[in-house]
Parts: sequence; C-alpha cells; structure tokens
Amino acid sequence: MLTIHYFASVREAVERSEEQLELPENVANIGDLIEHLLLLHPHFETVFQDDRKILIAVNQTVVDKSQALDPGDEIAFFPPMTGG
Amino acid sequence: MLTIHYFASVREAVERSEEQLELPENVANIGDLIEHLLLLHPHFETVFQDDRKILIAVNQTVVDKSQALDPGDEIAFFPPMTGG
Amino acid sequence: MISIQREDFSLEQEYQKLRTEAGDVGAIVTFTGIVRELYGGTGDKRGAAKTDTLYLEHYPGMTETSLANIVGAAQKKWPLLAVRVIHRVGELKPQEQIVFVGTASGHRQDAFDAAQYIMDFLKSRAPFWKKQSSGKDSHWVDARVSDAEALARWQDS
Amino acid sequence: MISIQREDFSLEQEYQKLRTEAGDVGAIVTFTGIVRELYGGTGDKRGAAKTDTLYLEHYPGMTETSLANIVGAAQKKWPLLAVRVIHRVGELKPQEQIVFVGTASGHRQDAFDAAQYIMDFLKSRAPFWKKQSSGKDSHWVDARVSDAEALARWQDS
Repeated sequence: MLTIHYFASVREAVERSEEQLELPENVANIGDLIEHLLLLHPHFETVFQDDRKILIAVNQTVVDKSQALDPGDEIAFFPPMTGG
Repeated sequence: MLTIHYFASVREAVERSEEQLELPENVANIGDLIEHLLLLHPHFETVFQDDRKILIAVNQTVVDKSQALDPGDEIAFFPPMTGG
Repeated sequence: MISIQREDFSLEQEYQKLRTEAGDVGAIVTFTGIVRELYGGTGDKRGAAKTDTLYLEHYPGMTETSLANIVGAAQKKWPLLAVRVIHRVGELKPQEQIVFVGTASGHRQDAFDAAQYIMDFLKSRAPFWKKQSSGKDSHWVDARVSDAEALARWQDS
Repeated sequence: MISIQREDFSLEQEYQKLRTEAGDVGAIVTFTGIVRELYGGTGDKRGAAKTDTLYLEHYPGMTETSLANIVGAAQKKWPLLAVRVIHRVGELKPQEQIVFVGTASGHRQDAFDAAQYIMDFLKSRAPFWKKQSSGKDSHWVDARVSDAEALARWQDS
C-alpha cells in the first residue's frame, strides 16, 4: 500500500490531502505513478502539467520522477517551499 | 595650543594620557610633531618606532603622518583598535 | 534544538538557553522573521498587498527531518557551540514572529555564516508553505527567485 | 541608536525597541559579543589563556563619531528600518556581554549584511582597546589579522 500526501496549492488543486492505493503492477517509478494518478483523477492535470511547480518526496526525501517505488513508500506532492 | 591624547598600550608606554603644547613653529604636520615629541620625551621611541603599531587621529579622524596641523587641533596616538 | 509549533516564542528565553548550552561562547547571532503587513513589493511580481492573515502549512515529520539535516550540515561546516531553530505553523497575523534561528560560536563569522546558511536552506528546502489572505483574496505565496539564488552561493564553499 | 556604557544591556529590551521603531519589519538580526574565558587559541599567536578580567578602554567622543559613521554607511548600503549598537567599556568578566548590534529590515539578507558590516568595521575602526588580565599577567590584546581581512571583503561592494 502506498500512502500519498498532497500539500498546500497542490492539495487544494487535487481536492484531497491524502490517499492510499495499492502499488499497481505497471508502476515502477514516480513518473509511472503520476501517469496512473492522471488516469484515476483527470483533474490532477492542472497541477501535474508543469514540472517546475511540483516537487516530489518519497519517504520524506525530495526525489525526481525516475525514483523507483516500493510497496509501503510514503509519497508526497507539493509546490516549491516558501517557509521562513 | 595642541591637545594630545594617548590611549591603551601607547598611553602606558609614554606614561601619560594627555598633554598640551603650543604648536611649535617648525611643526607643520604630524610627522614633524612626532620628531618634536621624541626630542621632548626620548622614551617615546619605544612606541613611535614602528608605524604599524601606532595610529594617529586629528580631530577624531584617523590620518597619516602627512596630515597638516593647526593650532587648536586635537591629536591622538593609539594602537590598532581591538573592540567588539 | 528544533521546534515546529503554533505558539509564539521568546527571543530572550531562546538567547539565554543558547548561552547556557554553549558554555564559553564568544558570539551569538539571532535571526527573527516577522510577518509583514505589506508583503511582496520589490522582487515579487504581485506587488504589495496588505496581509490580514498568513497561514503556514507544513509536512509533519519531513519538516523536522529536513531541518535536522540543515542544522547538521551547518554544524559540520562551522564550529558551533549551540543552535536553535523554531518555526511557527498555523494562522499568523502581521507583526507576529514566524521563525527564529540562533547560533552560538567562539567567533562572530562562524555564528553569522551558520545562521544565514540555516535560514537560506530553511527557506527553500524545508517543507513549509505560506498562504496570504488579503481581504477576500487569498493565495499561496510564490517561491522567490532571490531565495533560490541565496542557496546557490553555498555551492562553492 | 548608539550607546557606549559601563552597564550591561538586555537583548530582549533592545529587540523590542528595534521592533517598535522599525514598523512593518520582516527580519531582525542581532549579534551579541560575549567575553570568553579562553581567549585566543586559533589565529592568536599567544595561544589560549584564561581571562580573569577584560578591561575596555575607548576614546570618548571619537568612539561615538566613528560608530555613527559606520552605522550611517550601513544605512546607505542597505534599506534598514532600525539599527542599534551598544558597546560596553570598563572592567568585564568572562561570560559578560560586551557588544550588541541589532538590525531591522524588510528582508533577511539586508539585515544580515548590515549587522556583519557594522561588526566588521566596529572591530577595526572604532577606538576601543582590550586589556586581558590572566592571573598576575596582563597585556593589551593584539589586533587580529582575521579582523583586517573581514574589512577587506567590503571594499568590492
């Protein structure tokens, strides 16, 4: 089971803060997972179309789309950070 | 009348914190004044022999030996600053 | 050493803790970030807008880990005697304190450099997001180009 | 804005004064210098010696003028909303506060740069001198090469 978190403007655009799903067989990495999510939820396209506006973390570390996935991974999608 | 202040290690070496003297006729600038002071007080040589160890201020602004002097000037001799 | 909290903090208390923890300290630098009423202006495409509320969201867990990594990296680069980082989350009003970084060292340059380094990385690498509300309008604050540039200078060193 | 005094100071009070004076401030940086017990060590030819007392002498009149010039130059270089400088004189013990610089600005980089600039110039351009007493020995502290180097970096900018 993958746990996926969404934060800030990404959370608002996808209209959820979290979801869980079984790691699909054809999903090997983050790029694949995004394709899968876009099939499940077409409205995700508004935020996932511009790579510069979305950051990805796997197990709380920022990664790129080539990052491989394992069952049990904690994934998060969020915009560039603006703390401080 | 010139007022001359001495601070810190320079004050201790010359064994005074202040003195006043009439601007001598042959003293046009700080270099001349130092020559004059060395004649008056031979023991000043210990601090005035090394230019890097002594700073000069005229009217509270750091200057070099070529600085011209006027009657009424406030002169100070001190080592490099070590505040903060 | 690192706190993520809704509550306000006291500079004085944090300073005294740094002094105590640091022992024979020579230099303490503190940075306090405060919510401005006129956000934006120079360097922000939106221009200035009066802030009524600033909402701070974060990623619990990753926030603490990323700040610990940033502080750990600073401790490797400079001989620090104590470090303290506080970031507030939730709803804040203009002129409220939002972030604190305090560094203690033997010499001033190390304390200054470490405080700036931590702030630069906190701004762009710790998972916090600001939403600004001005009257009826509210929007997520854009990342600043100047913050990305601030990170770049640490690449060489 | 500039104080030369024998008495100790309160970081909290100075910070609150800066906040009030600065108005719609975004960033406050404070630097506090503290008398170390083990003075010297790295970069100091004497090596470490335990300080019993540090005596601070200054040039009344010139001190205030030179600090005002340093602060004025910083205000020209960066958009500062408030600045505070305090330097203590007379006899100080280890772990006592000796110097304070506080800067308030809209953005953190300006506040950090101005605080460092003021400290760098204060160290080498304001007429203060330190005499360290360790047991029966006492000597005037030598100017540090690193402090002269710290000034040099501001020449380019």
